[in-house]
Amino acid sequence: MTLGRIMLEIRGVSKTFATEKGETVQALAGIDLTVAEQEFVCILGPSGCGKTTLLRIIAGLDRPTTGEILVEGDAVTAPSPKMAMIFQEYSLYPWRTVLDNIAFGLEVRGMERAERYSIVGRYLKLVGLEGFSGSYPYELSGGMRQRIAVARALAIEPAVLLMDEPFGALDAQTRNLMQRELLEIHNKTKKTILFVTHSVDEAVFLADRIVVLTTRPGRIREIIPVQDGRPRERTSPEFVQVRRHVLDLITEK
Amino acid sequence: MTLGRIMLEIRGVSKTFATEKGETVQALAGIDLTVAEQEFVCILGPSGCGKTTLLRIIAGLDRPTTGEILVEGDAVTAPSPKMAMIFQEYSLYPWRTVLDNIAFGLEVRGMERAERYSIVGRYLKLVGLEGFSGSYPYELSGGMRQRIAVARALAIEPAVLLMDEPFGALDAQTRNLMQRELLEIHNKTKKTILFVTHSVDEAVFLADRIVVLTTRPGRIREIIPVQDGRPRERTSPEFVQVRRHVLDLITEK
Amino acid sequence: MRRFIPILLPLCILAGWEIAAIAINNAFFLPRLESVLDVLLNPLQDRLGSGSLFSNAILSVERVVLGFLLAAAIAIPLGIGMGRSSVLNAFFDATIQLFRPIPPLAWVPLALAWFKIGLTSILFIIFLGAFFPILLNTIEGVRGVKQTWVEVAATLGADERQILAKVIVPGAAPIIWTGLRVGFGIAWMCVVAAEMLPGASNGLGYLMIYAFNFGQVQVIIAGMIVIGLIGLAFDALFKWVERSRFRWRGLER
Amino acid sequence: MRRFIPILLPLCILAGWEIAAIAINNAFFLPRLESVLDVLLNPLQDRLGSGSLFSNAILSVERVVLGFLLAAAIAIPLGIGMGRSSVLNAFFDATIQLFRPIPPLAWVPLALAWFKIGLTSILFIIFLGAFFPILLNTIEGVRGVKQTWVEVAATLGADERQILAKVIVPGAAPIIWTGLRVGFGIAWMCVVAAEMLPGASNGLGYLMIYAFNFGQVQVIIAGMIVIGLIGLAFDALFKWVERSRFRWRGLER
Amino acid sequence: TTTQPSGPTVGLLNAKGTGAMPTLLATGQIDGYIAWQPFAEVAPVAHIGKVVTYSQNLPPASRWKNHPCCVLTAREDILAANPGIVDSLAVVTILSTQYLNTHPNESAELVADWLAGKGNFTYGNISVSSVEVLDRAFPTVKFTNEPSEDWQSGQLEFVYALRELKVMTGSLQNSTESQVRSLLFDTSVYGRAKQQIDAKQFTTPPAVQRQLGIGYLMSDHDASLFIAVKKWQYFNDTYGIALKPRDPTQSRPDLADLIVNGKTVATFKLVAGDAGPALMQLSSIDTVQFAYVGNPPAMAAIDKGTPVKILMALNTEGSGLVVSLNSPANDWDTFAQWAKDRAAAGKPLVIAVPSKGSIQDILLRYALEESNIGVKEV
Ligand SMILES: Nc1ncnc2c1ncn2[C@@H]1O[C@H](COP(=O)(O)OP(=O)(O)OP(=O)(O)O)[C@@H](O)[C@H]1O
Ligand SMILES: Nc1ncnc2c1ncn2[C@@H]1O[C@H](COP(=O)(O)OP(=O)(O)OP(=O)(O)O)[C@@H](O)[C@H]1O
Ligand SMILES: [Mg+2]
Ligand SMILES: [Mg+2]
Repeated sequence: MTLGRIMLEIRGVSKTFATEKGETVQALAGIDLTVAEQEFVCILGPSGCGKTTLLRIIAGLDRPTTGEILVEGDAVTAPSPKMAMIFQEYSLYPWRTVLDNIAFGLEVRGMERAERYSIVGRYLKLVGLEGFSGSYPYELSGGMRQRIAVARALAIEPAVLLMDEPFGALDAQTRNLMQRELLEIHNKTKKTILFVTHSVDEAVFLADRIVVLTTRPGRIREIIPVQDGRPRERTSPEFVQVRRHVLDLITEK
Repeated sequence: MTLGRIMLEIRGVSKTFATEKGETVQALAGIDLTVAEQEFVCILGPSGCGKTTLLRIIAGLDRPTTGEILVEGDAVTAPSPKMAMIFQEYSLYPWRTVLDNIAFGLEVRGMERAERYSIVGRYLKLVGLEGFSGSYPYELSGGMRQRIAVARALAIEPAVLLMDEPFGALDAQTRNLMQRELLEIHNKTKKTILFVTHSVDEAVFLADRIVVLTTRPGRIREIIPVQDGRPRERTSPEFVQVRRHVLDLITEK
Repeated sequence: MRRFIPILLPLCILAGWEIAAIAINNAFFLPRLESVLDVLLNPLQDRLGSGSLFSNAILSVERVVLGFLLAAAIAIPLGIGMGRSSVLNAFFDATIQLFRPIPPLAWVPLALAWFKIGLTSILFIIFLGAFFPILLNTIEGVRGVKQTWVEVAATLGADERQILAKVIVPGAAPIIWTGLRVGFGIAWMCVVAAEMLPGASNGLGYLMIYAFNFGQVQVIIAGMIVIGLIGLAFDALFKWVERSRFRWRGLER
Repeated sequence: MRRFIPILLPLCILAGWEIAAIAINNAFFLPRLESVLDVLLNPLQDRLGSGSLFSNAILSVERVVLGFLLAAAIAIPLGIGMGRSSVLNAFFDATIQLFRPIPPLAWVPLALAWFKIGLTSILFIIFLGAFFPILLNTIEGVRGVKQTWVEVAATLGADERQILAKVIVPGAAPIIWTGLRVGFGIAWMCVVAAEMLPGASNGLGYLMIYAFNFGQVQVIIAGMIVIGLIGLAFDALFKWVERSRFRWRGLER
Repeated sequence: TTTQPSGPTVGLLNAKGTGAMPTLLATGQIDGYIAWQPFAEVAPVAHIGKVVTYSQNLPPASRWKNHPCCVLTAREDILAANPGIVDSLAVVTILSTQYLNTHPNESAELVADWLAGKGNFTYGNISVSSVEVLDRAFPTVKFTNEPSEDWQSGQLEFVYALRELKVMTGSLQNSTESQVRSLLFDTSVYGRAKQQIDAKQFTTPPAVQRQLGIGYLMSDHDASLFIAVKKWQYFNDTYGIALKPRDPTQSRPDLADLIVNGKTVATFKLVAGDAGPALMQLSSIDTVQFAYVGNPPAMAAIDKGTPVKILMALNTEGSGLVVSLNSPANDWDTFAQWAKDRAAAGKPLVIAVPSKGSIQDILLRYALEESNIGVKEV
């Protein structure tokens, strides 16, 4: 399905951490991956296999031990405005209102208040939280918070969205709802999305391609394209078949 | 499947909380349920529907606003040695070793050290953590901790195990593993188990009967017997069929 | 009924005091309640040629506020630096640890030599009282700022200065505020020591010590009560700001 | 290289001191480093007929330890009571809040009248310094004990007394310990004020004040250094226990 | 002053100032105290004790008549650089001393205003005006300035006593009598000031620009300073030389101008201290250039090399030995007998002194030794 222009290239990335005791932990080993424009890629793997590490390296928050990352052909060495990351844990600023949380990226760019609030308004609407602009994060449910984190990331108009298990802390119903909304946003904004999860269901429901990693050090075990059109039906035979294939991949040792 | 002797009866239980602001919140409304000896019942429902509240009332930690609970025919008004509860959040005592955590219930009964350690040894083995008796909880993974919580509950030899989303904080793989182990323990110890979850998959995989609650105030929407024998195959047609039925129940509004 | 519980003990103390004062009948041991009330209820009357209770209290408050602001102005920037940079921390830490346990009172002789008589040495003593709690809390607060908050800001394009101003400082603010509250409390407690310095010829502390020379125990007790009440009022003020401005901290997550 | 950073500032201070002392050439303002070292390096030599630095330090430590233990013996049980019972809390809270801001030094006149000259009034002043931090931390620690821990114990059959001894106290222990550490620190800082009492004719505080009477500034500075070092040593001791006994607190979850 | 292991003893308690003395006596923790005025007088007015004897009546008989007490000190550098200012201040002090000797009642009232705002002291249901206290205290102090030969040799006694207490560690520790004299005194100032007064001709010294400081104690011993400031108008009108307070409404002014022949020649900050040592420290760091202090702190400071000189006396006598109301003592002899009886009964007296090495401490030690009573520090 790599039909579009190349947006992101991961070239031979590996990462070794030095722990406090002086030992080394290899988190990633030789990851190669090319992601096309507008593509939705899910990264799936067991806990501790290096998913977060990979996403952080792509975002420019960590440096790879070997290899490099290219976004639209440019090497990434520091956080870049072309990419925005949504973290696993809640990451909103609790002392800022919803409005000012979403406006953060625009504010640090020196955009004027009136202008940034009008932009923020658009994204608030996109994530369906128009009425909550004056609320504080602690007044909102987990699902609403992650929607705001998505709006905050989108507001700086990045080309790539990096999402690290954003729905991991949500309950099943909310999670399903958020998945559907994310697909809608993807459809409207045409972003390239890299989405980390360890839920097989989630990956099969969302992805154009699923990248399955091995246990630590994480390597690419297999890349599974999901041909099924959208919206997907979780009980359709196609869905169940891909799901079974991925499940088999991760349960066999 | 209510073949055995009646172990637990929930009779017309409802619960209304008074909040700090003086408002009232009705969490449960008229719950009736009878559970047989050795039965494995899963309670499924959306977040905030009162699952935890129900379990706490059964355990004798809260008093119902109306209705009553009977265990082996006796009314429950306070925590009773016939039941043990495993909590949603990690609940081990971090200042005690694994051994002394499991021994807690025996210790407060005044059992001698030698005797209680020999009993604890048995349960450590049952949950497959023989080598960890001297470890502290913070040295263990989430899955190991919940296994110890199970051993601690089992050590007092209750007739009923009450489990409140015990695997909610675990990752998918560990969760699957724990589910299989729990079934094994159920098989070996023949306990009656009430298991709260909001994962449809989990409920279908574990339960003899699934009790689906409505949104708040929680009422019983439907009780679904699962006839499928064990071990169950998550991709078998029977499994998928029950799963779809339950999913339909909770997604329709 | 319950509403009266808080005033029970104070009433008992007052009653016990009066009974004891009458029984003992020794103004040096325990002056009568009335004689203390007389001082408290005539706050504008001159005492021993040293000004009134009220004017001395105002002076003491002014001095403490000044010394406290000075301490905050140095401790907060230093604490932010030490919290962010391990080199700065290593540079200052040992020295600070050594100076911290030295009571402000012990500095009186040197304060006198170095800062001469007058406001400066009084401020120095008060400064010493407030400095360390503010510094230590600032360091702790800055270290406690979630790494995720900082990384979100980095991915959204904030530079070092913006991260400091928009993430570190507001994120650490609740803990810094606690430090300010504790620091003010200790500064306030140092006022008696500070006003013992030669050249201080007014202030609550001075008034109390001077009254001691003439055996005016009722003035001493009135002074203690005023110190207690003012301390209580400031503490309440700090707590009120804490509740209204930093409510997010308690409610977070 | 980095290892030397901590000693840089102390070295600068010492060098600056010596240069300033030579330049100013006034032992009242700043005695020469050597003269202070001479006092510190002859800790067993009698000073001004008031005993040696060492013997006075021992005396001060004994007094502080005694006053501190007394404070702990009252504050911990009271704090547990107040933390557990809202009635007890309401009964004591207002009074404690009023007494808390009154500096120990301000109690000197009353201490003298009530507890007579001698050890008792010295202990009273030290007691006042240690009491409030221990009390407030105990209350906080007890309130912070996870409700789940208590409920687990209840379901496992523990009675009120056992819950107190086996859950509340060990669960609150780390915070109580912090209170003890802070309380000891303040008690130690009160030793100068306490030993200013008439009738105290030894102890570090006395030695310093006495030295002040005769312009022996080098003895005062030596005393301050000894106070700082002893304070540091006790703080380190408390922290060491904290790290070894209450390690679980930092690592929990 | 040496402790006698056998024989009767009295316990001396270091009360660290006078503050605690009334409380200690009123709560039965001490049997008496010796203190400077007006604090000796607090006991009788509060009905907690009586004065058995004033310091000049302590044994050996007539030895302590006119015993030295508070002195005026000046830094050597100001003596060298602005001798005229020093002379003028000495003139003001001497004139003021003369005034308070001739107007004792008015002076007592002014001092009461300075020390206590003329306010009342309240002890239970007794309420006494501070004026009354000062009226009682005033006659027990002798105000005199002359640094006479007698007075100087009296001072030397204190040097020896301080040596015995082992608190002399510097230049006064081993020096000869003449060395001690030249280290301690500069009596020429008194001579010049007296000349001006006798000639009724007051020299206007060159003005000093920087603000100077005078340290003093809260005691009627330093009344000459208080009277000089409070009665500045009188001195200015009569002699053309005065210390004019900046704010005359203050009961305790803290800033005053020295005016000579209508010209302001210096401005002084007036710094009150609880005790002499802090004032001498302030002298040593040049924060105050003049100090009205007791002689032991001045001596201890000079011993440590502080560049100050004692210029003249401010008062002699003026301390009192106070005992509890139920004591059988009425004078020194009955006091000594009481001390012996109590020692024999195994309950030796405890007497509080303002601090070890203070005038009062030294006087009491000598007196007890004279009566064959040992001392024990408690
Ligand atoms: N800063 C670090 N220092 C040392 N080791 C690290 C560091 N960060 C991560 N690791 C280790 O690298 C491995 C991969 O961690 P990572 O967080 O990327 O896993 P993950 O796949 O995101 O896991 P999860 O699904 O639990 O979030 C783990 O073993 C982890 O302990
Ligand atoms: N002590 C309480 N006081 C007031 N309201 C309460 C109290 N405990 C629970 N509630 C309310 O009762 C309702 C049911 O809560 P409960 O915790 O039983 O839900 P749950 O089904 O366990 O949810 P989850 O799946 O999120 O654990 C919620 O709305 C909750 O806010
Ligand atoms: Mg991760
Ligand atoms: Mg729940």
